[in-house]
Amino acid sequence: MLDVHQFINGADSYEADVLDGFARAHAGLVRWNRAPSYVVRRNPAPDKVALVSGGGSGHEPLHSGFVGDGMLDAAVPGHVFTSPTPEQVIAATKAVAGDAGALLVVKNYTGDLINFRLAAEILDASGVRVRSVVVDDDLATETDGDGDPGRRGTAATLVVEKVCGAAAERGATLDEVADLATRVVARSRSLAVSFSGAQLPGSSIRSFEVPADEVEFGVGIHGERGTARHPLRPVRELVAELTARISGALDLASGHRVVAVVNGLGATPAAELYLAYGELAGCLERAGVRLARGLVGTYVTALDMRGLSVTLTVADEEILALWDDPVRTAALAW
Amino acid sequence: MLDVHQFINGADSYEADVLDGFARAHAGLVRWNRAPSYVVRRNPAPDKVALVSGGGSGHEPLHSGFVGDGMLDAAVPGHVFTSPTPEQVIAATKAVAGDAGALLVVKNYTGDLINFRLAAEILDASGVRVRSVVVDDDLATETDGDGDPGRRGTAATLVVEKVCGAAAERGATLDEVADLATRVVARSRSLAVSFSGAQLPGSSIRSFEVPADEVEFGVGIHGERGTARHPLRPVRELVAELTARISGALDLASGHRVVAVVNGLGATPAAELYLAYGELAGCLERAGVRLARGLVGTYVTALDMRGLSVTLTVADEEILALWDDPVRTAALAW
Amino acid sequence: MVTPVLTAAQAHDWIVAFRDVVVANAAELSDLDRQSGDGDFGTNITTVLNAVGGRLDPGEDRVAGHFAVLASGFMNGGGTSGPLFAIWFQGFAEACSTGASAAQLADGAEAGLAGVSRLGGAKPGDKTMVDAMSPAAKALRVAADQLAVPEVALADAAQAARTGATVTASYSARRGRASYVGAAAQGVVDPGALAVALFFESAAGAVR
Amino acid sequence: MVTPVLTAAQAHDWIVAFRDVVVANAAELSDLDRQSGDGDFGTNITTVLNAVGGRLDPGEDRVAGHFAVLASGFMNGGGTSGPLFAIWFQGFAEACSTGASAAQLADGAEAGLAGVSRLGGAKPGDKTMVDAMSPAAKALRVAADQLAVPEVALADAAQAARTGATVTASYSARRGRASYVGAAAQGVVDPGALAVALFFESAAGAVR
Ligand SMILES: Nc1ncnc2c1ncn2[C@@H]1O[C@H](COP(=O)(O)OP(=O)(O)O)[C@@H](O)[C@H]1O
Ligand SMILES: Nc1ncnc2c1ncn2[C@@H]1O[C@H](COP(=O)(O)OP(=O)(O)O)[C@@H](O)[C@H]1O
Ligand SMILES: [Mg+2]
Ligand SMILES: [Mg+2]
Ligand SMILES: [Mg+2]
Ligand SMILES: [Mg+2]
Repeated sequence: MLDVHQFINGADSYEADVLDGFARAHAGLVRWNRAPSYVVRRNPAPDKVALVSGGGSGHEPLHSGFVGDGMLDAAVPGHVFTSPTPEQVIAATKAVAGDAGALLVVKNYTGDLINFRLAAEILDASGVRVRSVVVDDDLATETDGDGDPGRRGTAATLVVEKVCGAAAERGATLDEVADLATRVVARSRSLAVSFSGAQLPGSSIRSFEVPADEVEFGVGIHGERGTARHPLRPVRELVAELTARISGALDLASGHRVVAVVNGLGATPAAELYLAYGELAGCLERAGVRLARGLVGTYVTALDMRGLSVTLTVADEEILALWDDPVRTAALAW
Repeated sequence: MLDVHQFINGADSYEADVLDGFARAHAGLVRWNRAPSYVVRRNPAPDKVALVSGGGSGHEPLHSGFVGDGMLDAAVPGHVFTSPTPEQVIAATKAVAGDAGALLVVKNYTGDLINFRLAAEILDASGVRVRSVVVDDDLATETDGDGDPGRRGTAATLVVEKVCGAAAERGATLDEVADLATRVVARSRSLAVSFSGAQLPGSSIRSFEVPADEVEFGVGIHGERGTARHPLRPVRELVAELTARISGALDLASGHRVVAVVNGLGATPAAELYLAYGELAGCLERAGVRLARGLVGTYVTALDMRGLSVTLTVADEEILALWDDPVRTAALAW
Repeated sequence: MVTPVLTAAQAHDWIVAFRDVVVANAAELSDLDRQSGDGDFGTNITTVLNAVGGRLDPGEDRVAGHFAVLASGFMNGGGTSGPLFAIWFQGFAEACSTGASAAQLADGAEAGLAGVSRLGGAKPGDKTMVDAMSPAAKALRVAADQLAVPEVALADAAQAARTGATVTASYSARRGRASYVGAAAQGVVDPGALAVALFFESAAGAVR
Repeated sequence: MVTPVLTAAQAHDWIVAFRDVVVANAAELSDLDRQSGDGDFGTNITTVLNAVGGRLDPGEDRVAGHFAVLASGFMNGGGTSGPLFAIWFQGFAEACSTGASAAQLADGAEAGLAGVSRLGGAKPGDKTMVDAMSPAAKALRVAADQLAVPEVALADAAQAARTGATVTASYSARRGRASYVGAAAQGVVDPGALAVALFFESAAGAVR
């Protein structure tokens, strides 16, 4: 008997079923290679630096939704919340990388680090020029400890992929794109809150539940619990706290310009994201920070978590110009 | 004490808070008039037929998210699930309609019919040329009865607005656009299923709950219950049933071409929508129906319902060409 | 013989009493709407009546003036019930003058009902506000024909409206959104009809 | 004196027994991961071992061959545990030959542990698989130095791994995703460490 409220055929075929539908829906933009599994843009751009990213599934539209003109050349989806294998990363990268080489955009998670590192070593040994950048924007897991895993990689990945995708499209070299990525990472911080955990495909258990008068603070994108549980407050106060903490971490000051992303974690209605964005805009305005560009939507998710994240990137002319460059992908287009 | 898991400040300011955030996020595209409340495109196009739509809030991104080049000129949001007033419709239409007149796109709900009709009468009397089209695609409420309210207007609204927006942009006359709208409506049918009802802003009650081993069949976009409750099945079978019923209603036959929309009702992850789209594509393929264009995403919602709808429109050359025309709005861009 | 009439001051108090009873019953009205529709009726009507309450002028010396405020308030209410109640109260505003006799109230109720029927298309038995408006109009007409004073005419109307509203529970809806949920609305009183009953019942304290 | 060695057939049965006990405990392994991570460990490792089970060749006459199949299976497992187990079993594959003496098993466990540490960066006490791998490697070395037969050496390793895994419950995690949930993972055994214990325990039936 089926007893899980999900539109799926079953856990076993889940990732393949999703990718099959995705590839059919965007046949003009992408091509899905079934085994090893990866998604590449339909119109290859072999002369520029290739951008390759990936990670566990369950974060849709990240990363496959960002494959296309002006952003990623290939996305490598693992199983849900599970890093893809070196074999997948290698095959995807070889499919898109030309002489200009490839940048691997990796979110800071042990599994992703390990699998992408193994892939990079093998690619390198087989003559494909690769550099890797590790995105680590999530303030919730920032610690002082030395050997600690550090900040997780979350929604800033989208900013890195958009900006670096544009730079690659403009003809930047691998080192230039990699350095730019490093710069965007260094200037980006995120923080997320949620009213619920995530429910894996086919599972009737949610990773955690939150009482109706509380909110989980500092959650990640794998259904992990947050770092604290706070009393529920109006979104005005909630966003003010998120903004204050991110601003502090970025040393934001009056006159700075930022790119802001208010991102839904999977089951949050767009209306509430816009509402939160309005509050964020107010907070920044009061602090004299210029909200140069804003993006609101459901982009970097944790299956069906009813939460949201706020990401700020301190911008400069170059980053803003690259942000504005045309992009044509399934999830982002302008 | 706050005890509702929503990112809001409270029910009273909800609609205004959402629209404020929306207008800030898309300041380059739209302008929000606070009172009477309506959204218009930033760059007016006074020479063409104006497209105006509206209805209760809670269906975001519909309609405000479709204001922009190639789609709507104005959107008129009422309170949640509540038709806007004639005053709002009149003010919005006057703000965008020039000599070419305006088409009012109305979803088939008693409140919308009444308020838009009153507005149309007054606009007409004050010299603004208007025609109205009523979208009624939802098969779930189809009956034989004569005085019955008939099929509700749901996700086909998006198809009507896209296609007619393109026609208006190309310079079609008011009568041409209105006739086209009527034609698209006649060729479009939808059906929706859900795992949950909707929760109004600030309310801790959900309009209905569904046991974990069942699915609500034939739901609308106001949190209403469906027409039946079915045992939960794999999405393959669920989509097959939706497709069969819609195909029957449209007399779909081998060789026909369709535009398909798989639409989330507010809290359904994109991955599951793609998965459903893959199944839909398979069903149509087996029936020899050509899936000429597909759209997958969360476009016409019922707050945070975890459901989805399938819409099919029987297409011809003209409809496909207009569908492909450029569009630049908050929620749809290509 | 002087026809006894409802005064502007009484109409004012009546409308205020109506507002108060609706505010007190807002949750129940929404709950009924949740079972048969989308759950916003209590909020919709409360918002309108609170705004109307703030705009009623105690110095207004015409019954028609008070009803006009009510009508324009509902016209800005949106939803299904907003414009329908607006048209209905517009009927009263046009039928009444400085005061309102039972005959004028009957005229108003009939004109309002005609407007609601034309605009909304519902017939008695469709499980809408019409199911309370229609018997109330008839009761007012009978009372007016018997030369009843407004107080008595309105009491008769209240009784008729209440019965009409109560009976809606036994209808399965065909009109409006309740029709979409079909059997689920069975046994549920239509909130619009209930509001009509509350309106006439509110006269009892104010009009004597 | 002939050094007693583990045969290829025994290694085959050991790996099959490992697969079976993991499959039987998949739900618990996922549940532990749900409390300290993302809840997929049971699925991840089961998928790999089921695939490995299908690819093991009963005719394979080298212990090293069986371990190589295990390693390459895990390399295609993804996640954090996939490549780490792959590197670990690769250590065994390289240290063993046609057979495997206790010394070869100790060599493999040490080389594997070194690879896991280099690639994953975890130290003992970080609440990872390392907390079971490290004491198991030590126990194998001690046993090998005492010229123990594989059966005994593996029993010692199983005991050491089990203790190491059990103790992880008392650690708050610093490495891996468990570190993100901090105190919430307190009291929860690390599933990766538990899998290492199950691996050595599976030898008991197969190696004698
Ligand atoms: N066609 C109609 N004619 C008359 N009254 C109607 C009609 N449809 C609905 N109603 C009334 O409107 C009430 C619901 O109003 P409201 O909740 O404000 O509207 P909505 O259905 O737009 O949310 C119902 O209780 C019913 O009395
Ligand atoms: N840095 C690390 N070094 C060694 N083992 C680790 C490390 N991080 C995590 N692990 C192990 O991996 C296990 C989780 O594996 P798995 O669930 O497959 O990975 P993921 O965390 O990617 O979902 C943990 O139980 C732990 O034993
Ligand atoms: Mg995982
Ligand atoms: Mg409503
Ligand atoms: Mg209602
Ligand atoms: Mg895991």
